[in-house]
Amino acid sequence: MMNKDFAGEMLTTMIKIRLFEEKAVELFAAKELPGWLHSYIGEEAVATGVCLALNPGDYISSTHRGHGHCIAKGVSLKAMMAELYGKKTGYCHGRGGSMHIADFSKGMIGANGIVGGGIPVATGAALGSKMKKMGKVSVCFFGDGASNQGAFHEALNLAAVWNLPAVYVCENNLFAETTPQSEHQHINDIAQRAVAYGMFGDIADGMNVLSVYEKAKLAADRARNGEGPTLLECKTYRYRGHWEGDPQPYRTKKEIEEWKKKDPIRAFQQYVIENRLLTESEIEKATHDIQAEIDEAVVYGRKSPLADVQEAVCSLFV
Amino acid sequence: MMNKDFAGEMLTTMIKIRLFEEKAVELFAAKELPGWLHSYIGEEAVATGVCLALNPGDYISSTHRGHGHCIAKGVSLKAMMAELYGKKTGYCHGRGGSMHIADFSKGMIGANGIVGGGIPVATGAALGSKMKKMGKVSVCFFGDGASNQGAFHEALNLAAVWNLPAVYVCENNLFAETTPQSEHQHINDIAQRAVAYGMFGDIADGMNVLSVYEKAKLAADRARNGEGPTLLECKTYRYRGHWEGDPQPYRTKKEIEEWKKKDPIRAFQQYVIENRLLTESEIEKATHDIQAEIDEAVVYGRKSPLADVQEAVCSLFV
Amino acid sequence: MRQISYREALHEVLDYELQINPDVFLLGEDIGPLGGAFGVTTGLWQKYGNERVRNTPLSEIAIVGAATGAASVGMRPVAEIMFCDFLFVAGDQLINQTAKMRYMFGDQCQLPLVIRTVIGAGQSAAAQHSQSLEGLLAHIPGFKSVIPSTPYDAKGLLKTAIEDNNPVLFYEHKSLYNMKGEVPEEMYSIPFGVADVKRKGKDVTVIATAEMVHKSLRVADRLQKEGIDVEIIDPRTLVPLDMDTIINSVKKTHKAVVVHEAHLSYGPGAEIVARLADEAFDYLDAPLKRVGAKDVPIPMAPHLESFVIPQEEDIYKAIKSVVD
Amino acid sequence: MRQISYREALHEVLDYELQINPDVFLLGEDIGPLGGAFGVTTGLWQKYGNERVRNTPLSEIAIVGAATGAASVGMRPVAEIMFCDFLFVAGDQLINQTAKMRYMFGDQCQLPLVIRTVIGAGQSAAAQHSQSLEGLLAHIPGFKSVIPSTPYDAKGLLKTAIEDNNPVLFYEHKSLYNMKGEVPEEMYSIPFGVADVKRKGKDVTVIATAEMVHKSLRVADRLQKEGIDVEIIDPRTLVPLDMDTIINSVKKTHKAVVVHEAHLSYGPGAEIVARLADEAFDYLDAPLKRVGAKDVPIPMAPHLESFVIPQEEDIYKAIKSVVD
Ligand SMILES: Cc1ncc(C[n+]2csc(CCOP(=O)(O)OP(=O)(O)O)c2C)c(N)n1
Ligand SMILES: Cc1ncc(C[n+]2csc(CCOP(=O)(O)OP(=O)(O)O)c2C)c(N)n1
Ligand SMILES: [Mg+2]
Ligand SMILES: [Mg+2]
Repeated sequence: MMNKDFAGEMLTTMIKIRLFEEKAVELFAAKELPGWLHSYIGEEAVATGVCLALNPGDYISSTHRGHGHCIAKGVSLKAMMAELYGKKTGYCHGRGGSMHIADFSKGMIGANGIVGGGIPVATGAALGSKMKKMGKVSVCFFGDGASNQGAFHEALNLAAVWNLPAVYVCENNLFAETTPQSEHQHINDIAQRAVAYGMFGDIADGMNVLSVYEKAKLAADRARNGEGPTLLECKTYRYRGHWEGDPQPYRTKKEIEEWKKKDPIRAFQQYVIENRLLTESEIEKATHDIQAEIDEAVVYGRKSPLADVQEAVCSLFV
Repeated sequence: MMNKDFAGEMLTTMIKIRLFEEKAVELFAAKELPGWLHSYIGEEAVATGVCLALNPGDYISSTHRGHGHCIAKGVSLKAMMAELYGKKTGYCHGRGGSMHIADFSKGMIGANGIVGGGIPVATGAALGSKMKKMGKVSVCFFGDGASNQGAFHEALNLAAVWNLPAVYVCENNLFAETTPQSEHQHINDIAQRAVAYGMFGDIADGMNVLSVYEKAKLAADRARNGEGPTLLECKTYRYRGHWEGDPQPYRTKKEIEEWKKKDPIRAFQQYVIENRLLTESEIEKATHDIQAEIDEAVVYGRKSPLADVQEAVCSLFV
Repeated sequence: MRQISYREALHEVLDYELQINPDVFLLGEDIGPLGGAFGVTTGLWQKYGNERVRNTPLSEIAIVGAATGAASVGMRPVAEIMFCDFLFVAGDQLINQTAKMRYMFGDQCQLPLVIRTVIGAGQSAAAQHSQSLEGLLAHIPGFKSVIPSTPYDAKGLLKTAIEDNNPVLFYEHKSLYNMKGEVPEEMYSIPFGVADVKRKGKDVTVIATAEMVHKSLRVADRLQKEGIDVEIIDPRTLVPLDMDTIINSVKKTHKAVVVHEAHLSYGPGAEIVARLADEAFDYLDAPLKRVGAKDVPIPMAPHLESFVIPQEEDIYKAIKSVVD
Repeated sequence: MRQISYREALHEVLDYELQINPDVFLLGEDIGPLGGAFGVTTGLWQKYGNERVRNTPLSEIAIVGAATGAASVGMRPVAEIMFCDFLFVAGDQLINQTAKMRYMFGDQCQLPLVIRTVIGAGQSAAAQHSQSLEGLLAHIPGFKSVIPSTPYDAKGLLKTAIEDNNPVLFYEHKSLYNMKGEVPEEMYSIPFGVADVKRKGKDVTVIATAEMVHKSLRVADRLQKEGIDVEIIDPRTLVPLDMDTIINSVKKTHKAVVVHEAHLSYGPGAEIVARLADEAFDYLDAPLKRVGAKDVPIPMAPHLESFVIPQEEDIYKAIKSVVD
């Protein structure tokens, strides 16, 4: 499975997410970006491993922490950045912002400000795909906290009993906002919840892009072959606060540093070098290109015009 | 555990439920009772086995199919029947009817017209009991269909992580209205859902009152001792339609007849006679007394006055 | 013209749409072999099978979510929520997903979905099965809200609802299912936002919805004998709301009474009155009156239920109070 | 008198009640170590511990259900729903359980519970975190609804809410948390159903809630310079609603404008206007006006958000339109 191109795509996708997020954090701190920001830094292997296991037309739905999913699904950095700036050229013409990016042309059917809210909707997309015989898989990203929502339960039950081509990717980063997993559920492995639906459950190391890819590929193949949905838990960690500005009274610096040792990008970089898939200078070049693309996206976002207010109040219905 | 008195209580409770329900069905068919009716006939062992495992002050919450739970918890047949008639002397002064009987003085904190709706509320009663150190267990009855509601999921998760003194009794009668279990969930044993919450799960034969009692006692003891909640599935069957008037296109007469062979009352009656706990004539006498009590309740319901309309619109708030 | 029931009128549209449009499908609890709690889908599962007429688990969140997601990728689902009382089991899906998805994502998708549900009291079904909650989601931008009162309207409005590319909430009154009326055999669409004058009159305008249209019509007959000529307008859709027809009527009658079965306070009638009090102020000769359910949960006992739900006498009194 | 913020005013009441009443406890998402998304419970978890200040799982249904059940057996929970936008995740619990339990079961229990939640836009938080949904549940009999606009009111009303034996919805506006005002050190209760005249005036009555009270006050200052004397009334509770104070004002001014941040159509303001159009009809000299958010989901971009949410200019124009 692992060849040079594919390894390169994996690595650059993760780097792209990391650098995009670092830039977003910086712009947000400089008060250039309105609204709120939930950084995906630390969790890059999950979005990357999953999305690279998909076909271009497959659907994904995302969360408040959604930039990584979008980028891994190949959406335009420019239109994303413009959306963060609230501009007309953004994906949602400035109506959505960071928590509500969507690119239907890429199968990215929407991030979500409601925790767990996207799970039933993604399930509906899987149903649509099945009924229209589109052969598309629908992947739904959500967190450990979201797995305690009623919407999670009803959607997974439906997907299982209707045998829908869906993959439920739980990004277990051990916290729901400030609440540690041990305080919000009496289990360790969320994948076990699959049992409740007669669904296939699996666990990936969310700090290891190859582990995520492998499990996601299995799940997507199962879904595509009519073998039913999967609940795939990816164990991961977010490095920054829940939102930019989070005082983080709920964990120690030490805990964060421990997790950083497992950094998914550093680990995979080492792997590709050791396995002679890429050279350091190739990686440097790629990183440089990504940085340039991001900088360009920032300029685009900054310079883009604002959406027209009249238009914004006149387009409620088609 | 089994002595004469207790066996008698078990049997008479089941008979009381059966006869009450048969009378209610008859009155409903004669258009004496307003509203709707969901008969509990066939499932008597569940309510009986569970409620007899409880202390008098313990809480129960119930469903649209709630008469059996009420009777097993020892509420007044008169006030129940008066409520079915919609009278002032009914438990809810005629406001609730069949689907909304409650008797807080007996710990019966309410039947419910919303499937699954009572589960979080019963969980709250368990929380109240724990916080007030009342030593009371809170039992929540609900069906197989209800186990697909988001409310089920959120409540059980909360109970598990907060270690609440709750017992969740799932009456799996194989149908949610007209939908067979196999079409509404991809599992056979709902008790397996306990895994999703790190909760204790158990299964009882819902046609066998001793099996139910034993498992319920275990669960109630665990709850009372601070060992946490239990999801107890009782496999059972309803003999009549989902509601009185149900054309039942979803099952065969033969299937019903098969289940009737396992009738919980007949089976237990045989057991007590074989074990010389009760004689046939004692049972006959008890049955006779119950019938008299029910007939008295009917007269009471019939003769009771209607609630005052002005009062009914003036008591929204305390 | 042939007479069919409100139930049959709805059924005809569902049958037709399932036949002509492979993207249309139905989903809901017990809509399969049973044909739904009120029989609207009777026979459709037998005719179109499991895939097109989908019995769902007892999961309103999943029903609304599945319909929304499927619509967003090109299907045209028609979901049934057995009683409007259960809509808010899926409250978040409706308010934060279905209503907002298209707009919030910058018009990237269409959302052609219909949610049929049942309103109304009258069956002693008590507090959790008797509500008229059509006013709540009318406040949430992103839904069209339809509330037919006759078999004819039911058919034409449901046709339009299924053709619409936006989420439509379709409220059917349980007491109307057996009501018969003239309905053409052929298919026709009734545009949204066009009120219907159910009775012409010159003395007072009554704006009524669902079953209250019929109660009001009977009251109007009674009042006619007293020499009071009542005009009755059925808005048919709450969103969009045809204020023009209502205001034109009030320009003539100078008096208005709004009647609905929803609870009075903060109910949908308040919006109609508020718009009249603004846009037709200069034409008003009398206080604007509302008739709605009393502000308590609907009780089960028939005499209590009737007392809480608007009766002809309540409508009569309200009209009399403005014409006297 | 000392000045403290709206946030601190609320915090004082929670602290006090936790101290004096062992039945009072708090539950909600992230109300523990963090002190809640808006810091209202800061320090209380540290002071009262895990049992009395309960961080919940991310489960609004469970939060509302647990609060309801605990209240029904004698506790006095104060639940926090982080944003009012999430209320309808627990929509069924609220509408069919909490609101109905006491009445439907024939007054067998009391239900002393408070649900605190957050309304309002202004932070570019987009469609799912910026709504003002206080109108929806005001339509459901069984809730009292409180919507304080000042630190003083926040304290007195929250005290009353916790003392009440019925379910109370308590809507806090996110833009007001940092607002300072005079607040007595001692505890006091402000009765529900008593509106407050925030500004005396004789030319026009403005009925406003939450942040709109402050925007209206600024507009009134501006209009004063133009010789227009605005009276501003804050109902403070939507249920019960103090129409007497509002009507008395309108008897004097003969004109009224209702202002809220909730969406205009089918919003809470319609009820106030509808009651005026009935009960104060004879005193009215001008159309009744409403100002509310435009009927689209709240957009994220600041300029779009401001355009959708009522601004001082909108209030100014509405008032001018009735006084000119
Ligand atoms: C229904 C709902 N409840 C609460 C919130 C507030 N909230 C936003 S993110 C979050 C925590 C989410 O935790 P998790 O699902 O684990 O995702 P993570 O942030 O860790 O990626 C909370 C409580 C929300 N947005 N929606
Ligand atoms: C939230 C909700 N959805 C749907 C219904 C309609 N309904 C009433 S009972 C029922 C089936 C319940 O099935 P189950 O939980 O298995 O209980 P059973 O009737 O078999 O005892 C349904 C769908 C309801 N009352 N509430
Ligand atoms: Mg998390
Ligand atoms: Mg069942």
